Amino acid sequence: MSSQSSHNKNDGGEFNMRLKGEIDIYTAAEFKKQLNAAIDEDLGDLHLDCSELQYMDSTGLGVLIGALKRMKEQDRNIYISNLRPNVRKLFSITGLDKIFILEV
Amino acid sequence: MSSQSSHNKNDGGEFNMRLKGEIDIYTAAEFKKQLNAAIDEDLGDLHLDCSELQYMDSTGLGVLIGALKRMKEQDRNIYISNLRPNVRKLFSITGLDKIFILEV
Amino acid sequence: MSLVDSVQNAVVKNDCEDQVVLVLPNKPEYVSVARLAVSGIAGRMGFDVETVEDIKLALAEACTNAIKHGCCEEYSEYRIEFGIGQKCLTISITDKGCGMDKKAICQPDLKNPREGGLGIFIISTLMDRVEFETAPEAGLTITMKKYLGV
Amino acid sequence: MSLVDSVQNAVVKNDCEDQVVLVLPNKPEYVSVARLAVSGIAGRMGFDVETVEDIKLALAEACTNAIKHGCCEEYSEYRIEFGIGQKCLTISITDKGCGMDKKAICQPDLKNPREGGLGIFIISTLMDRVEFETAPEAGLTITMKKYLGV
Ligand SMILES: Nc1ncnc2c1ncn2[C@@H]1O[C@H](COP(=O)(O)OP(=O)(O)O)[C@@H](O)[C@H]1O
Ligand SMILES: Nc1ncnc2c1ncn2[C@@H]1O[C@H](COP(=O)(O)OP(=O)(O)O)[C@@H](O)[C@H]1O
Repeated sequence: MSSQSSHNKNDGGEFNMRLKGEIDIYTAAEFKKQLNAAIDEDLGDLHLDCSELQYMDSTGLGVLIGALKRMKEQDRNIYISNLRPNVRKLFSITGLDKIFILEV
Repeated sequence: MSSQSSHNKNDGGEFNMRLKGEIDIYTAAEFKKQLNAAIDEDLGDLHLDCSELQYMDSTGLGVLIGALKRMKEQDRNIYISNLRPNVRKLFSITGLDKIFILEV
Repeated sequence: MSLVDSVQNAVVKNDCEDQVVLVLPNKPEYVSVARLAVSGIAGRMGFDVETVEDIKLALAEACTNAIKHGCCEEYSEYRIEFGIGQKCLTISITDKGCGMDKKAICQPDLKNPREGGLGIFIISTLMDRVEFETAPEAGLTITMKKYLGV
Repeated sequence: MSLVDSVQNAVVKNDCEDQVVLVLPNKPEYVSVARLAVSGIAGRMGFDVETVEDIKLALAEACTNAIKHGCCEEYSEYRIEFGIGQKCLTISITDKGCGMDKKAICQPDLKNPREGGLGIFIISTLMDRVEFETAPEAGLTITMKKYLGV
């Protein structure tokens, strides 16, 4: 039901987070906290694996946009992979598929 | 969402039906029709495979009790197998696990 | 007059509770909407999966009764109120029928199983508390409670 | 005065439609209840899986706005009405806020993405028709329609 994420570092100067469940107005604050903590802790690019992310809405997009701004200031980037069709559609209708780097 | 059942005969004088989905006040009438048709068509005992039956309530039980009465008049019986825990609980709290023959 | 506007629920609302209201047409196809809504509510409250199933079933039995017995007109509606407390989920179902004859309730008789008469027995078995109230000209209100962690 | 008792919905109710009403507290944890309810309703109407997802998302955006912008008091509630027709699902969300300043709506600017401002754009993209109405002292009503098989 709720958004969960797990974060793990690897050696190539990039790091991964797995998003799970639902990111909406209820879970977005917790997601933001975890995302920011991960960004602070590390220096590489961020890879978000969304294979288990069932649902996201504009509240979640807002958190991601905020994170991307912080990353870009530090010349870092966010890569998003394995989006389910419904979540991918959210990125495409808002044009954010051109702002974030979406991987298959 | 709705109850579906498929019926197939085998040679040993018994026949099988697979129950699927949900049997409630919305789907019970259709279930009753199919069950009665199957009982009319055949002469053996009836085996109900409930491995894909997600939900049933008293409306579905009522249909089963009606069918069992018809069967008993003809010295036939109803065997019920593979009940999911929530549906099995419905049989046990109503005591109908003693009226129907429940198999694993 | 619509149920949404008129029903004064008999159960006093606890101020520490969140309240969710769902009004459904008296048609069999909408009972599943009640089941979905309550599974969301009960799941979020922290009831375990088996208890969520029990609550879904109890509510569905009450909705089924509201449709079968609680409608004097062909097109009608009934109202479900959920009171969401820290430790207790209270569900009230109010229909627009003529209320209930309490003599109609009886224990199921296994020696002579009937096609009907199981709904209220199931509700009483699965829920921690069940009350019936018939308000004048307002049909039956059945109120059921389930406590968390009991 | 409670929303359940007071709101006169601005959209004229079509007599061929079934009506479902859901009243939710203005708390983030209940938006998922609205999503579950509408997935049941839209699924049963025959919308395909992708469209059901679209409708869920559009409704969730409107609920999110009712919570974020549509409450003057700390504890409040908002009301969702579903009109279920043969060919069309109509959803109205009414809050108790101060209504909307239409100048607040703008297209998202990709050159300068903001953290907010996407909700209404998403609703308009996914639904077939969207209308806003502010009734005096009744907050905003956003009404959205989705046609079957279009
Ligand atoms: N909402 C209601 N309004 C009026 N009478 C009701 C209502 N719910 C139940 N009853 C009465 O209680 C009886 C027992 O209900 P129940 O145990 O659910 O079995 P069933 O509905 O199969 O008869 C019903 O037959 C009916 O007479
Ligand atoms: N229910 C509402 N009541 C009052 N104002 C609203 C409501 N919904 C939306 N608005 C206004 O419309 C603007 C745009 O809404 P939206 O596109 O959902 O983006 P966001 O909520 O992120 O600002 C909001 O910032 C707010 O000013």
